[in-house]
Amino acid sequence: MARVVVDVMLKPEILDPQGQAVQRALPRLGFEGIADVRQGKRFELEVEGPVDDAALARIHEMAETFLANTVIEDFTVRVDS
Amino acid sequence: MARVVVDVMLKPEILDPQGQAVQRALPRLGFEGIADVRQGKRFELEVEGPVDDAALARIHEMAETFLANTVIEDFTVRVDS
Amino acid sequence: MTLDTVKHAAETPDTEQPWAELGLKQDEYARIRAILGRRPTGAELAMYSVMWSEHCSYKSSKVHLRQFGEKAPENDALLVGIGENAGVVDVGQNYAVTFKVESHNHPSYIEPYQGAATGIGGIVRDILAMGARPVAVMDPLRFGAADHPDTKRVLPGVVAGIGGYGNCLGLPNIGGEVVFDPCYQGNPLVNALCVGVMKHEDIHLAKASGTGNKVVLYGARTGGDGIGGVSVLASETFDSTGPAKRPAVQVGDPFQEKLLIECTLELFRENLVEGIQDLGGAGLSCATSELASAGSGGMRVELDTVPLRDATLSPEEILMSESQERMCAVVEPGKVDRFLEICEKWDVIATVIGEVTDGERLEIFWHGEQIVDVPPRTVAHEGPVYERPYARPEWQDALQSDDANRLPRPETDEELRAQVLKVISSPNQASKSWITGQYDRFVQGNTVLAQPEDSGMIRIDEETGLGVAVATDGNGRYTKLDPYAGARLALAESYRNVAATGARPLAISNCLNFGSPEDPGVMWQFAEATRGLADGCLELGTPVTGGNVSLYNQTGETAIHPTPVVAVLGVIDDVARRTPMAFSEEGQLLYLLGDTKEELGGSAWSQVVHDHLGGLPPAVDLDREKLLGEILISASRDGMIDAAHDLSDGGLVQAVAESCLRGGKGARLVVPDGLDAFTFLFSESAGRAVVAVPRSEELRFTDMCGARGLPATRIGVIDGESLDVQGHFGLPLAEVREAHEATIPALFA
Amino acid sequence: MTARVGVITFPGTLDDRDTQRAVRLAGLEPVPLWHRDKDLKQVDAVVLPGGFSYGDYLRAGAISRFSPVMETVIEQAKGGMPVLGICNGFQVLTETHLLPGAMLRNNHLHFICRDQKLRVENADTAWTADYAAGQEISVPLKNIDGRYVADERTLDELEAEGRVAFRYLDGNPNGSLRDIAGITNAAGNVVGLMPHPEHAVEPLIGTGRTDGLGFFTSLLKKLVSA
Ligand SMILES: Nc1ncnc2c1ncn2[C@@H]1O[C@H](COP(=O)(O)OP(=O)(O)O)[C@@H](O)[C@H]1O
Ligand SMILES: [Mg+2]
Repeated sequence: MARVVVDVMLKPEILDPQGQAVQRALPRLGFEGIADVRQGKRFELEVEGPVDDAALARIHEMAETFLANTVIEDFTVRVDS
Repeated sequence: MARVVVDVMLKPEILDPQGQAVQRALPRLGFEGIADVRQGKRFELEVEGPVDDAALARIHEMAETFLANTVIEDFTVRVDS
Repeated sequence: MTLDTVKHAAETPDTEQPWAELGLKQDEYARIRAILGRRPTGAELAMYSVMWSEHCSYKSSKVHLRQFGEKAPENDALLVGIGENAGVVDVGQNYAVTFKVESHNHPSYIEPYQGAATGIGGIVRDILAMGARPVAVMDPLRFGAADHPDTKRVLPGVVAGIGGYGNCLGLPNIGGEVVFDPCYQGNPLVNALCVGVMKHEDIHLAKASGTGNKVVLYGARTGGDGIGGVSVLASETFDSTGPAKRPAVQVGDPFQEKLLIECTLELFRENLVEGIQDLGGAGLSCATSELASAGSGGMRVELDTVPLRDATLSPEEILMSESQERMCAVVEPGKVDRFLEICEKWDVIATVIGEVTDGERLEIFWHGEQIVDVPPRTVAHEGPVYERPYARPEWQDALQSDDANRLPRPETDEELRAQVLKVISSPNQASKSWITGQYDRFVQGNTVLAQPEDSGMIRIDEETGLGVAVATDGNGRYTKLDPYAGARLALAESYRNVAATGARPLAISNCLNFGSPEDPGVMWQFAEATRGLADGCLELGTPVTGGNVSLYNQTGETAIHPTPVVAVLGVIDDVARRTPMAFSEEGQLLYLLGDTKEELGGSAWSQVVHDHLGGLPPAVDLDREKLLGEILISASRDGMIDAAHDLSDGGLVQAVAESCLRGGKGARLVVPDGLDAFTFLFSESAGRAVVAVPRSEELRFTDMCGARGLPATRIGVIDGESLDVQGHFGLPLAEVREAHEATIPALFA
Repeated sequence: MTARVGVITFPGTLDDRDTQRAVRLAGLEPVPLWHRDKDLKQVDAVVLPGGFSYGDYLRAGAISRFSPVMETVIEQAKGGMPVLGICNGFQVLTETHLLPGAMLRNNHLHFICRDQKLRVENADTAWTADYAAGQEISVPLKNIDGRYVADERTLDELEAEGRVAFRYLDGNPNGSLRDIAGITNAAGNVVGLMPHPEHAVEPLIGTGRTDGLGFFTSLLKKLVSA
């Protein structure tokens, strides 16, 4: 079965408290040199049947209407290799 | 600045109710043919300086000790192209 | 492009400005020009436009809200009245309590989770700004039809948002409302209430005084949140290549807010704060102009010192940003170091952004150049005031003559029984525990009562047991039938709920949710409701201490039901004397207090069984409410009753069912002489409560009611495992529970 | 001399003041501890209270685990000092690996707040000696990340060694494996659980039960008799 990955991240202009909390903690843990951290979601979908353009278009629609909240989030869809 | 992505997913044997909730909802929304959904986290790190082996090793350590809890989660580190 | 400085504005009087896009009317723009004696700069225009918006200036509602002051009852308990972030009430033992309701309706429709979450965040900062520790929240909610697909999107998101934010702040959620009606389909109402406690000497006000005192901004960095229309302005006056997209939705960070609370309370404890204001709607524009306006001098702000999350923000956008979790304090110069130290302790970013001047102007600079020079009062407190035309809608008469008392009633006991089950299982009457179970009601360890009790009750002093109780109520159906009476019914119900738990009602806050003020019919509803509420508060002797107005809740031409939500705060000297609602002791006698008439207009029964809204709402007699309240309070204090539950929508059968379920005990009811079973069970006459009286107290209790002239009718006894109406039907408690508790999870889980 | 019990405040801790009250009601002396201080002020025991430290933003307890105070707590816990982690505190203890396993989002994905029935499975720990093994108690439960998980081997080991300290009764509220509500380390000095004993210490308040007081009186007995 093929795997399609949908990554959902907050839009750049939206506050990301989770990423900020991680970033602020890093120096205390001894990790320097990370200028910014953003935290998002990763969905791994196991797709039955061929992952052709039609299937990807459907997953794109699914991401747009359901997996991501496009008021505040962006997403990308890609086939996992 | 270079971006490194750390993906953190629950280990396969751990129940993932979030992924399951998504999967269960899909047919109701008219999306068929998705056999399984897993939901995890994606971290985007903006790295100052060069992303060489040393930097990646540090990030790997950061993922192992901090970004992921390896009792329940697996992770991957990769440079975003 | 060049910065639009004050100097530049004076030199270029004919520059076109986007006042209309910013929501200003032509005469308002002209007035700004007249005030300034020149055209406003972009930054000034931005400030005036948000501060003169309906939301911030109350321009349509102000003329009506004045009554709350004019008709305010004599009341020694009021320490701070309308006009501050929230009113403050003396509850004795040197404690003061502040509480307020606000709306976050529209944002919660766009993005339910974040809209509701930031609604909690905003009201909590208002309470904090008064000097108080927030101790509880409540959430009066209204949604569209329970079975509408969009309600499945909105309700779970709103509930998760309120829980997500409030739980993370450590504030117990002690009550609220959940009402469904198709009229709220495109305009859900998400109102949020917060209660805070302080000592008298800790009261803080939003004003900037003392020349040379520093203005400190602390909390989250400023980002492009909620700027909306102001980006228009930024793109007009600035390089239009900047990032065009500014999110209209704000994302809350409850962790940051929790730090802000603890940090601010520590600043108060060390007496480091002269004046303080939270940043909510209109952000820095609001905070700086309100602080300066209420103080004695002027203020100078270096806007480029504001810590940013997004370096591309223009000065206009910084002024407008509604980034959450920020506060602004006025601090004596000698105390600034300590102030910053405490902020550092709590990982809170703090920056001196300006100072109080001896002038009378609010002056804002951007990298040394002046971009704002205004009299702050004209921005903050002297905005436009409208006397909007209002008129009783034509349909009002027809609506009122469509009498609900003429609707067909059940003809057999079988039918009566079925209708009882139908009403108590309908979404509006069903148990909301699936929702309230997502809220922490135990945190802080002072919760005496929480939902589903009649009011939430919080202990505020561990030694003496001093406590406060708060209830919120509003019935849009009643208010639609008669706005004047509807507002008074909301007040009466909330008052009754507080008294039912044994607390003495002291003060009122409210959130007035209406349609468009530009519709004369809506404006009439608003005028009538405010008049009703103001008159009612005078009659009950409970002053309005503050509140909020939310207008334009309508979709196209269709407005929501007029929905004034009324919150009543009461005090109880010792929470050990509180009266819960549960029927828990077999053999105790049930008494119905008050008169039951045939009043079904706007009732739950008429909605559930006939999908009908018409006629007149129940009559309100506030003297009677007061008397009922006195009886309930005395009975609680003197230990004469073990349970009390007020009667409201759904009538007696609803109340008895709830009290039985809460205590896990059944009841045997007898229809009193002179009433038919249907009216007895379903009428919604106001001014009533049902109480459980231990047999040993019966005489004392009935004597007291008799002596004070309150009808008290013995209607049955706590008994067994079913809800029986003698001679009519019996309902096993298990069946009642299933009917009452299964509905909401079935719809939303 | 009464025993001193440290109560740690991390940024975002919520139940610190409530825990101090519970400690006081049990006749012990509460000592506030701050996450940035390594110094434990010579306390005899430590409680990690509930809340949302660092907003629970990465994982519950993940960031707090690295705070300076925890360095000392870990050291002293290994040396036998009684440590109790409640809710978020339990999550911190699993993140530090003082206790095995991990805590995940509830299986129904919602925050849940309710009165929860438990069975005390192990009455020999520093925090449970005042209960009888098998005793049923009710204390509030309130969390969104309360699902206890560990691999089968660890679970079997916990069972075999009697280290399952508390089990949920009348319905598993969150999908925790084997209905586990709380566990102890092998020595019995480090205990973690999701439900909140500190919110069940006064009649009238909360659920009106006082079933949680035993945690603190257990500790008092242990410390005073020691
Ligand atoms: N419906 C109302 N009843 C009484 N007072 C009100 C009402 N609406 C607003 N107010 C009062 O008007 C003042 C300004 O309200 P608002 O701008 O919402 O305050 P804030 O910005 O502090 O939230 C406050 O003191 C508020 O309590
Ligand atoms: Mg305010």
